[in-house]
Formats: sequence, C-alpha cells, structure tokens
Amino acid sequence: MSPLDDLKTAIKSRLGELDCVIGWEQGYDQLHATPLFIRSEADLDRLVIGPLAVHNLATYLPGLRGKKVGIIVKGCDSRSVIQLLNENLITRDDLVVFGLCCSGVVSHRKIRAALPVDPGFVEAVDLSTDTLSITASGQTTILHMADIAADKCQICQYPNALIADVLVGSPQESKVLTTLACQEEFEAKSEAEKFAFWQETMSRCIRCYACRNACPMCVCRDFCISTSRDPLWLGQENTPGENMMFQLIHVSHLTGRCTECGECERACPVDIPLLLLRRYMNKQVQDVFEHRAGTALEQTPPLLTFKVEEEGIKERGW
Amino acid sequence: MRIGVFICHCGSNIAGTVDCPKVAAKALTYPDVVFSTDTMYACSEPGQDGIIAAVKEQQLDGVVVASCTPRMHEQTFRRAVERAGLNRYMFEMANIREHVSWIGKIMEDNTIKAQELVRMAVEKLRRNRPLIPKRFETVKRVLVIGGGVAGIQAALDCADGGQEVVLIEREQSIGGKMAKLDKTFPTVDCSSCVLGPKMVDIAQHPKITLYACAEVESVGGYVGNFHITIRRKATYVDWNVCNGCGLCLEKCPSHKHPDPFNENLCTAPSINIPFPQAIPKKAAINPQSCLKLTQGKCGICATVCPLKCIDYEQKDELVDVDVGAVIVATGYDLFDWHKYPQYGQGRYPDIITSMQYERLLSASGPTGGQIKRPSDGKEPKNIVFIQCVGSRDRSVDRPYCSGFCCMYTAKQAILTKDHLPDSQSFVFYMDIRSPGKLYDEFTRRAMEEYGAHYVRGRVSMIYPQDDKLLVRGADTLAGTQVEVQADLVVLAVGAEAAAGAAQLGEKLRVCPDQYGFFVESHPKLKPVETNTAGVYLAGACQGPKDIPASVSQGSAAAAKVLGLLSKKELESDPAVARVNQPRCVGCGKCIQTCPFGAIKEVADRFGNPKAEVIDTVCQGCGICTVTCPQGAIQLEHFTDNQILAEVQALCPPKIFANYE
Amino acid sequence: MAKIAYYPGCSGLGTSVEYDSSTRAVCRALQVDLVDVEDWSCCGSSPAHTVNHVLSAALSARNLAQVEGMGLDQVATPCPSCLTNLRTAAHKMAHQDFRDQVNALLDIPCRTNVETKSVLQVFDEQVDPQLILSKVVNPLTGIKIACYYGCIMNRPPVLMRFDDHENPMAMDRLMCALGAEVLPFPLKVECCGASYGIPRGDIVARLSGKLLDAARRLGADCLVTACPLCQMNLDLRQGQINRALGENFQMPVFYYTQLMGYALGLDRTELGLNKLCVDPHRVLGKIKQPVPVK
Amino acid sequence: MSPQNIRELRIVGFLCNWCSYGGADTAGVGRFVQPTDLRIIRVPCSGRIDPLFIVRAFMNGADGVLVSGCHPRDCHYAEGNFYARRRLEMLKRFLPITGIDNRRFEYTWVSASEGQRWQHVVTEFTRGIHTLGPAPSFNPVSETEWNKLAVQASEGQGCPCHG
Amino acid sequence: MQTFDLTTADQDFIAEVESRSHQNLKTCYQCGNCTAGCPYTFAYDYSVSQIMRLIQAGQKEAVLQSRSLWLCGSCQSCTTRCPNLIDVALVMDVCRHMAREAGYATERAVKVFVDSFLKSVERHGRAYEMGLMVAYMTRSGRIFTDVDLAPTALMRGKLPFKPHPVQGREQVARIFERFRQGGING
Repeated sequence: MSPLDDLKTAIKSRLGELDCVIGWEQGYDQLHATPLFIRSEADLDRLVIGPLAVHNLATYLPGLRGKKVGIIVKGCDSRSVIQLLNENLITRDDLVVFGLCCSGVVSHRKIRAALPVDPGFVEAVDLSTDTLSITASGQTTILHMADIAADKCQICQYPNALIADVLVGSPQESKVLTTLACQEEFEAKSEAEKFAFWQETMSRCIRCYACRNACPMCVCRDFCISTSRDPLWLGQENTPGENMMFQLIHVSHLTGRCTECGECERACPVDIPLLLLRRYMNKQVQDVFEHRAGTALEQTPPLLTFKVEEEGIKERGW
Repeated sequence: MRIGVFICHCGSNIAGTVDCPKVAAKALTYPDVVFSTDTMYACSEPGQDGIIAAVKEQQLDGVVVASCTPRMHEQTFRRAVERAGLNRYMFEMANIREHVSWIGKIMEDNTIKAQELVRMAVEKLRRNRPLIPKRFETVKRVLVIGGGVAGIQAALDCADGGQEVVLIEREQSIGGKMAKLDKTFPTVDCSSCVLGPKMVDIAQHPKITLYACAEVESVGGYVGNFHITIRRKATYVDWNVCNGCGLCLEKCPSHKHPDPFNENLCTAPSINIPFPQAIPKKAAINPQSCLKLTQGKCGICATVCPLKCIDYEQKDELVDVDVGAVIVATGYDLFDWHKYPQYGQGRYPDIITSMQYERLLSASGPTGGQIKRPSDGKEPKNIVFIQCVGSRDRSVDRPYCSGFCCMYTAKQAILTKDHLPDSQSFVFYMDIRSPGKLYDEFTRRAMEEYGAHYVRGRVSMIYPQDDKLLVRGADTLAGTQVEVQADLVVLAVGAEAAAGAAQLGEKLRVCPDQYGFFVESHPKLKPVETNTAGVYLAGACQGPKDIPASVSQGSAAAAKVLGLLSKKELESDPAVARVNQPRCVGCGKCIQTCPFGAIKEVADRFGNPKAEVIDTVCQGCGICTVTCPQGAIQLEHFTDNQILAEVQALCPPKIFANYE
Repeated sequence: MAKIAYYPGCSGLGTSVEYDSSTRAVCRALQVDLVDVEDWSCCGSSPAHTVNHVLSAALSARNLAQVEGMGLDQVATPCPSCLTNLRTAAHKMAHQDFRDQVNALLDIPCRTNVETKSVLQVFDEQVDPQLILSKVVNPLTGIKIACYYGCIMNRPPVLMRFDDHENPMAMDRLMCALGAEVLPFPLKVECCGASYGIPRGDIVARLSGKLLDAARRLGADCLVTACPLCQMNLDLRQGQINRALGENFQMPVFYYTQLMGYALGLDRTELGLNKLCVDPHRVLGKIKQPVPVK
Repeated sequence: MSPQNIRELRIVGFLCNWCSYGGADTAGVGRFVQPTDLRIIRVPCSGRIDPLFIVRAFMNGADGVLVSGCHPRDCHYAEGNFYARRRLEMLKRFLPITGIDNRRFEYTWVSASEGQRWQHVVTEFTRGIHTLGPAPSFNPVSETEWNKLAVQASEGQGCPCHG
Repeated sequence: MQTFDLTTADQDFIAEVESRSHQNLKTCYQCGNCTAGCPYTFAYDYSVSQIMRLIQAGQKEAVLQSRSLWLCGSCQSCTTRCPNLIDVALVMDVCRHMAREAGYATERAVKVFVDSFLKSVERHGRAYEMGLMVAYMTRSGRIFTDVDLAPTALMRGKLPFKPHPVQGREQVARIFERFRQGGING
C-alpha cells in the first residue's frame, strides 16, 4: 500500500470522532494544491500528498480551537503544531495528528522562474522521484526536483513529523547542509549594503499582510497591533520605513517561536525574502538559549522565562 | 484637551543654564497647550497656588511642570492638581534640572533639550486618562527583623503605638552588638543597664511576639498585606517549657566550643544561654558540638533537666504571619581584620579586636572585667589601639568611614586607664571623627585627662619581640617612624554589611548599595523608607551608625509604620495593568511571566479563556505588557501609546510626502 | 616535568657560586630539568631600574627573548632580584607602548610569552613533596632555623603572585619537610639593606643587624635565605655588622638549597658549605645522626 | 518638528524608574557633566521596555538608543530586568541583519547610587554614536531619492538566491 | 625651615610624576603607612609620606634634591601596604629618574655605584663584581671600601679576577647605545 492509502485508512478510522481533518487536494490545476477540509469519507477521495502539497496547515489550528480536528503534517509543519501546543494556543486532546515522512516540497517561485514563460494554466503534471514534468500550452518542460525544491527542504533537519498519532511513509534522513549559501552571502554583506537592500525591498511591499495571515504563529488575527489604533504602533503610510517596521514587529513577535516553515515568504506576492530575517533571528535564539522552536513538547519559549545567571549572555563592560 | 505648562526656574538651579521663558514660549506652540508660563519655584506655596489658579482660570484639564526629577516632587504636584479639581494622573513632569541644567554647560543646548523634554511630557499627557485608586484594608501587624537596639526600639514604639509586633532575631537572644558592650560613649554609662530594661520590655509587652533563633524564609504580598514565612531554627529545647534555670549548662560535659557571645575569647557549653540577661532566657543546643547530636552519646542535659524540655529530635519549624509593614533592623558585621596580613592574621594572640576588648572590659565577660591579655593572662601595661582597621581603606574594598570607631576607641582608652591606672594607651588614628553632641569633648578628655597618647598615622606592621609586640607605625605630624613595645594591641575594626543582608534584600526587594548596606528611598527626605512601599529601615543595616543614631532611626521607622497603619484603608496605585478583554486570546503568557501572581485566567461569557488583573496585587512593572503580542494587556499610565507618543515626540518621523 | 630554562644571574658566577651550584645539584636530585639560558646577560639588577625603566626592562627582555629563542615558556632563577627584574619587564611590556619602546632597544624583539619563576616557586608548585620526603637521607633534626625570604621574593603581590606577601611559607614548608625545627621568624620580608652594602655600609649594618638580632632572640641556630644579596649582607658582612653595632653575632647564613642538598645527602663540594663566611659546622654538628634503618 | 541642534545627535534613553533614572538623578545632583544629546524616557521597569520601542525610535531616525535598568538581582519588581536582559540581548544581536549598526544600541545596568557610572555610560555611549555619525534614514528624504528607489524596486532586486 | 608658597605649586611637576608613574597621587591621604613600614626611614631626610606630600604640593626642588630618593631600596613595603593602592616605590623610582635627569645626586656614592655597575654591564654584558669594585673605588675616591672583606671573599673564590665572557655582549652594549641615542623617559 502507498503512504497515501495508509493515510486514507488511518483517517477513515478516526474521522467519526472528528469535526474535520485538514489535508490537501488538487487546486485550480494539477500543479497547484489547495487545502482540503475532510468532513466525510467522500471528501477523502480528493486527498493528495507529495511535493506539491506545500501549505503548512497548522495555520488553521488556532482558528479551530474548541473543535476536534485532525491534521496532516509534514516534518516542518509538525514543529508549528508543537509550538502552538507549547504556547497553550491549541489543545492536545482536541487534536489528532497524521504525520508524514516528507521528502521535500517544491517552490512555485522556482518553478515559475525555471519555465520559459509563465504557464498560466497547467494542463498536465507528471511526478517522478527526481523530476517534475509540466505541460502547459501544449509544451512540456521537465524540471529536476533538486532545482525546484523549496529552500527549507535543502537544509531540512526534521523531515519526519515530530508529533504524530499516526505516522505514515518511510522515515527520511535529515539533510547534511544546515545553512543556505544565500543566507550566508547576505549576512556577510556590510551593514550599509543590508540597509540599502531592505530599503529597496520594503519599497516593494504593498502591506497586504499575506505574510502575517499565512504564518502559523500569528495568532492575534483581528487584533494584530500592526492594524490597531490602541495600541497604535504603525502608521498607514506606505513607506519603506513603515513597511520595515511592520516586518520587524512580525519578527520581534516570532523571537524564539518561529518554526521556519516559510509560509510568510511563500505567501508574499512581491517576492520579499522574509526568511532572511527569520533564519538570522532563529540562529541568535539558538546561539543564546540553545532553543529551536517546536522541536520538543513542554519547551518554554525563551522570552517567557529567564535564568538568574545567563550562560549565553555576556554582559558588556563599560 | 487644554494643557497648561509651567517651567520652573528653581531659583538659579535651572534658570542658570536654561532659558526658561524661551522654553515656556515654545511650549505654547505644542498641540493642546493653551497656557504656558515660567515660575520661580513651582513647588513653593505661591508656585503651587499659581498652578491651581491657572487650572481654574484657563479651564485646564492637564498640567505639565518642568522642574526637578519626578522622584522628588511628582507627589507634591499631583496633590496640587488634585486640589485644583483635576485627577492626579492628568499631570506630567519634565525633568529639566537633574537631567538638563545640572549636567549640561551650554545654555543653548540645554534650552533645546528642555523644550524637547517638555514636548515629550505634553505628548504623553495628551494620552493620559484619569485613574482612580482602589482601596484596600491593611493587616494591623508589624514585622521587625533584627533584635539589636534599633529593632528593639522600633518594636517597642510600634507596640506602644497600639500595633501588634512580631520581632524576629537570628541569634538566641536579642540585644545585638550593644549587649556585648561594657560601657557606652560619651557618657560611659553601663551598656547593659541601658539596654537590659528595654529587652525585658520586649519579653513582657503584651503586643510583642518574639521569635529568637529565627529568620525570614520568604516574603510575599505587598504594602499592607505582606505574607511572611519565618523559619524557627531547631534549638532542641522546648522553649514553651524551659525556664532558663541553667542546670543543663552546668552539667554539659562538652564545653570546648568557642563562645561567640564572648567573641571566641573563651569556650561555652554545648547547651547554653549566651549571657545572664539573655531575652528570651532559654537554653539552646549547639548542634555542631553537642555530643548527643554529633555522636549519639551523652544525653546528660535531658537527664538533668527538671522540666524535661530537651528534645533532640526537634526540627526547624515554619511559621506564617501576615503583616502590614516590615522594619528591617539587621545591623552590621565587624570587618574581618585577617584581611590585613601585616597584623599577623591571628598568629599573635595579643592582637585582638575592639569587640573582644569590650568583653575583656565587661564584668560579665570571660575575665570578670579584669584586663588580662589572652596569651599569658598578664595585665598589659602598654596598650596600642589602631583605628581605621577596615575603614577608609581602598585596598581592602572598604573606602568608607565606619563613623563610630573613633568614639569607642576613646572610650576604651578611658576605661583602660580606669581599670589599669599604671597603663599607657597609644592610639594610632588618621583623623578624629567626633561630630556628635559632647563627642569631641569626650575624645579630648581621653587625651587630656586620661593621658592617652594619640599618634597620627597608620601602623604598618606588628611583630612579636620577646614577650612584647613591636608595633611600627608613623607619626606623620612629627614626620617620622615610631615604634611601641606593646603588651596588647586592640584593632578598632570597622563596620560592614551584615552577612545575609543580600539574600534578605532580595526577598524584600530592598536594594543594597555598593557596599551591601540597604539603600534608603531618599538620603535626606526619606531616610528610613525604602523603594518598596511598606518596608522600612532602622539602624546600621542602612550604613554604620552608633547607638543614639540607631535608636533614633528605630523610632523614626516606627513612626512611619504607625502612620501607615493608622489609616483604615490604603489606596493602591492605579497605574496597574489592565486587560482589553476582546483583544485577549487567552494564551496565558502574561500569567506565566507576572512575578507577583497578579493575573488570573477567567472565562468570558462564551467560555473563552481571558486574562484578568487583580488590581491590588499588581505592582505595575509592565512585564506583561511587553509579553502580550496583541497589546491586549496595557500598563496604565505607561501604555504602549503613551510611550510611543514620547518616542515620536523625541524622534519625529521624517517623512517626505510623496503623495499630494 | 617539562624543561625549564635556568637563569643563574651574575652573582652566581661570583659572590654566590655556592647558591648556583647547590641549586643545580638539588634540581638534578629532584628531577627538575634545567637548561641554561643561552648566552644570558645581566638583567639590570637593582641599579638599572633606578635609572630608567625602559633600559632596565630591555636588559631583562634580552634574556626573555633568548628563552623564547630556545622554544621554552618558563624560566627559573634562584635570585629574587633577577626574578623581580624579569617579571617587571614582562609585566610592563604587556602595554603596547612600553613594549615598543623596549623592543626598539633590542636586536631581537621580545614577545613576552615567557613566565619567570623563582626556583623556590618551582620546588613549591611543581615538585611532589612526597618525592622530596622520599629522598631525605640526613634529616635536619635538631637544628632551629629562621627562614628569611627577603623583601622582593613575594612583593608586590600583584607582580609576584607567589605565596603570602607578609608571611611567606614556601621555604618554611621545605625546611620542615627536611626535618628542621622552623621558627616563626617575624621579619621574613623585611629589607636587609639591599645593594647599599658598598655605598652605604651603615644602612646595611643597621638593617641586617636587626634581622640577625630577631633571629637570635627567637633562639635560631642559623638563618636560611633565598637571595644572594641578602646572604652576602648577612654572612660576608656579619663582621662589619658586629663592628658597627658592637655586637657579636655568630649566625651561619645558609642558602636553602645548601640545606636541602645536605638533607638529600648530595655531594658536599657542590653544596659549597666551605664558601660560607660564618663557619656553619658548629650548627651542622647539632644535627642528630639518623638512626640506621634496618 | 521640534528644533534640533546640529551639534547633537538624536539619542533616546529608556530608564527604569527605580535604579537607572535615580542614577541619572544622582549624577545630576553630583553635577557630573554629561553630553546633552541624550533624552530620557522614564519607564517603571526595564521589563516594561518593548524592544519594538527601540526599533520604532530607530525607524523614526534615532541615531542611538540606550537602555538601562537595575543590576541583575536588584530589580524593584524582582524579575523585570531578567526578562529585559533576554529581550534586549536578542534585539542587540538581531539588528545587524536589518542593516542597523548594533553599536547604536546598548543596554546596561546602573543603580540609583551609581551617579558616576551613569556619567561614564552616557559619555562613552554618546561618544560612540558621534563616531558612527548620523544614522541613515530608512525613508527617502527627497523626491529624487524616492524616484530612484521606485525605479530600483520595479526592477526587483530580490533575494540574492531568488534572483 | 622653609616656607612653601602653595600658590606657586609646580603643576607640571605633579602632572609629570603622575603620568610617568601612572599613579593618581591625589588619592594619598597621608596616613603615613609607607613611612611606618619603610626600613630606610632612619636614613632619610624626608620620610616617604613627606615625599608624597611634597609632590602633592608641587615642591619640585625639595623633592628632587631629597637624599631619600637615592636611599630607597625598592623593598616594596610601601607599595604592598598602601591603603590607596598607590605604587609608592614606583613613585620614588620615577622621582629618582627625574632627579638624575635634572642633574641632582644628593647621595653621590649611590649614584657612582649605580653608574659603575651599569658601566660594568655595558662593557662585559654581565656584572663583573671585581671590576665593579675597582671602578667604584676609583670613581668615588673611597678606596678603602670593603677592603676588609676582600681576603675572605677572594679566599672563598667569590671574586673571580676575570670577567665571564658573554658572546652577546655587543647586543647588550647596543641596548645602552640605543638608549642614549633615544633619550627615552620611562
């Protein structure tokens, strides 16, 4: 039996006790998946998994608080689930986790860049282990998975769901690489270069808040301080400064909480590389507190606690 | 909103380096400011009257005063605006004295800085709202920590004032350092005759509960409602029964342990009452030396005790007590002179501390009041006193003056002559500090009538020569080196912060200064208050003090406590955290981080979890406000919007308008 | 133990030959591996620093550079005056400005990564006391000793970082281990008059006389020193002192290494006991002969 | 806009009421002369200081931000500075990726009795900021710059690896 | 006794002593501990604490002419016991340097001894005691210095007649040469 069949069997056996199970189905064409809310066995037929099922479905969980929900998670998504549990934002008893052993997902941005023209509507997709062939406007292009894998998958340390009531598929190994070349390259730039980069990049931002809405850890929803009057943190001018301020509010609120699922960057319509900020912040958290969000249950986020003597913080002398 | 701004000259303190009229004129251009003026002394009666008049005439609903630090006069002005009919929180202060006029030299820069600080205060005030304090009842009981003379005085004054008092003392008896002294300066009256009756009063006062051998285990709560846990250390004697007959002391076969009450000049039995006038007069077993407790044999005291009150199985006991106020009177320790290797580090028995010398002088001491040197029991002839041992000395990290050593050394020189008319005292000193009433006359008497030879200089080394101690010092007035063949050397050791003060301070949230003494709220105006409401200081725990000063402070602290508890109810500071419930997602992060347990989880009417602040418990630190990502819990008077307004006032956004 | 560079100091070739030879003998016996500093020169001794600190440091630093050239990082000297100079040079050269000034005077620059110790400190810190005990063949039982360290072996403490600066005990411990009765000498670090023997003999007579007096009052049979200059003042000049003070001291003044060598049963010629001016044999005669062990 | 002296740079201080604000008062009472650039915002506790206040100040053109609280263990609210230390350390470490020189931000501890230490901190920090000079403005300050930025942005520079 | 005019205190002198010794002399509060411990006090004209006071008062001439500077044995008891952590022996050293630079030598014998010693080191690379004694006696004119000790010392082989060769003595000589050229204050 394929992992998909295993998964369907497992969901079928639990569906009766659940309000719904969140998974993926094919979207408007074969290349794009979209979230699926499984309420009946009939819905189950539409379930898909695999490299095209890119969404981190944990984003839906805080909104479904109070309901009994099942969720299908990849390794990276499972970290978000753990982090939400650790922050008391969802309830373990109301949750059934169907974990996947994931071999990576695609980056639609990379696919788009690799195709000669924007395909618009994709007519057919053929997936193999190493390749993805896309047919659009009668023309077929074969892409290598290595070229179009999402950044996060290239350095994935947690391919298998870290929390699961049911785990399907055969466990995958974590990647050898732990840092991305582009990240290192950017961090090595001078402060002036980085400043200019963000100034320019933020002038593209249209403040659509897609990054926020896609983020599984952004649980404030309608009460985000970026769009409130009391407190009034952010002006409405669409200037690079205010846009950057918004991003810094987002990163600040993710300190020690971000699970690096990359949904923010995936959702950005103007291709702002938001993960540059998050990966850097996560590295600092790791260095100082030896903390990686969502990798273990019962972890306290580092900013919600303290030590009288901080080994990781060197007091600067004056 | 109608705001009035008052720029204080503070005489020339501010006006000397700040153009006050210019600052006042500028303030009129700020939003909502309808009235602005400069004034000579804003805090004076005419100054306050001026503010009140302006509020009424101009129908102001907020006031900014730019003057000194709010730590000085914020309360003064809040009361003034309240008299004018405004809520006291509709007031802001700009600190243009300590933070401007006193630290900057250039008038132009200072003036601009003052203008910006006023602007900041105006922007903050525009976002203030009236706050109403909650009222709460207080526990009519006082905890006094430390049973030295300061604590005794504080406890008696509080009890006489009608409040219940719990007095706790770490040692077996109250009395502190004073109980060990022979005589006191400048009257040379008997220390135990002065202190003894007060100690008895403590034991007999119906309103005082005394716990000796006890320490503070933990502190919770806040002014008016502290929850204290006291650890009563095991004494292995049932003090409810023991009547202090002393039979056990006589029969105890293990009496080789140094006697701390006698400064280790002699030994004491393992079950002991430290001194005849001890309060409480109860025996206690030293678990380090008792044969029964260390080796499991003996048990003689249990056999001889007529009241059968020995209990080798006794354990520490925790006692909970609720009090409305706390007086800290934990005193001081004597400097450990072994830090001076040139004084022999204990190799020479005839070099002793001034406190050991007190015990030699005392009729109840180990020599029955005869001055005999420890090495051979001979009466000394030449006695050298060395002052400033552990005082005014950077090399041992004690740069401060201990204040009382000059006086007690003069007293000891006088007593020496009284005891041994043929003796000669030499006093090495750097400066004589005797500013108290009749103090300088006293030191003069030591020199003039009692013939003490005062030598201005330090002593560099002491070493034995035959059966004498060769003391080599300097006489800087003669400009030369001097030597004395001494029979006994007395080191006038200085005072240092008591061991354990730091830990107690942490529990009570009272800060230590750089030397470990507790910091008072204001060095002049609030000498016995601390920064923690309801906690007061008395005696040498705040800094070295002699007996009269310690007693005065004990009374002063008691007066403060009586004032506090005379009110039926106290008002809580309304600048506490407040939850905007719709915004709250019920994650509980604020509950997790609050150091005071002031936030609880409640359910809204749909059953969703929400945070709620307990007003009287909240101390107003604002940790929760920063913790909450959606800004749902805001610290009143320091809300995000108020602080952001201050930031914006200081850093006005530089936006080039790219839109029409 | 790692090799340690050995800096004998100029007096080791002259007035304190017996200190040098007995030190070498004892080190050999205790397996302390000394290698002479190649082509060492004068450290500047007490006069140089009274003229100029850079000059003084340069004279010392040349020797530190020699040690560095040998690939060693530790140098030991028996002489406290050399010790002070070498340590002071390294200490001051920790400051870049000063180091540059000193190196400007030198052919080979000094990197100051050599630690200078006294031989006494090496014995105290790097030799197993059990080893010493195991090698004692003539315990010094029966003689009363006053140990005199001299004023600069331990002072100032921030620079020397060895032993107590008012009441050092390293030598006391050694002598005790060798079986001698060590008296609590109160003037262990009091100055003997240093190098003023030549220009101001009166000063040395007074200061060294005081030391001899203190030792005599304690009932000491002899003084034990660790410093060539002190030993010379107390021993060679003892006659001068007697004349100046109208005294009659007859106090032998040993180098501690001589007594160590004696107790360890080393070759008497290397110990140079015959080089002492005040005849030590009366005191050595007091030592109880060890009972032969079966 | 309030007047700004060109000799001065814009330095914002956030000080806790109990220790550091008192320390600054003590420095004033002692007449310890300090550079005048710094303007102090009083907060009850360093635990009240949201790192985003500091970010806000920088985005609004502050050239330097200095935070000071009670020494660890001396917090009037027992734990505020412990939380603050974690938050502020993370900000200090994070700033470089945003292109803001993190030498423009410091946090330290000054007690109410440490007037001289406060003088030292202010003097040193202000000198450091003057060495760095005025901070660059995130928003373009002229129409020309706006236009330049708009052109660059439309060409889409993006992430180094995203092309 | 002299009267010092305090208003004309030589501030440059105070500053120079402070900067060359890296000590803050204002912290001296004249407790006299240095004088108390100094073994040489009996031989001094001004006691150590008086020297410190004279420096504080900017009395350059009195300090530089003091014989005490030349008699200090650098035994470190003042430095070790100063309650204000002043390196007093270093201050004495610095004053001695300044006195030498200013051409004072109020204890001529000491200066001649020092000069003879350094001359000997410069020539031989090491201190050569016999040569040093001869040089000292010649220069000081005190030809009977320690002649009583010579037989004892010679008999015991403690005063070799020949200097010990140092290969690098040119290196040592160059140290002195560069020092004289450089005119270093240190």
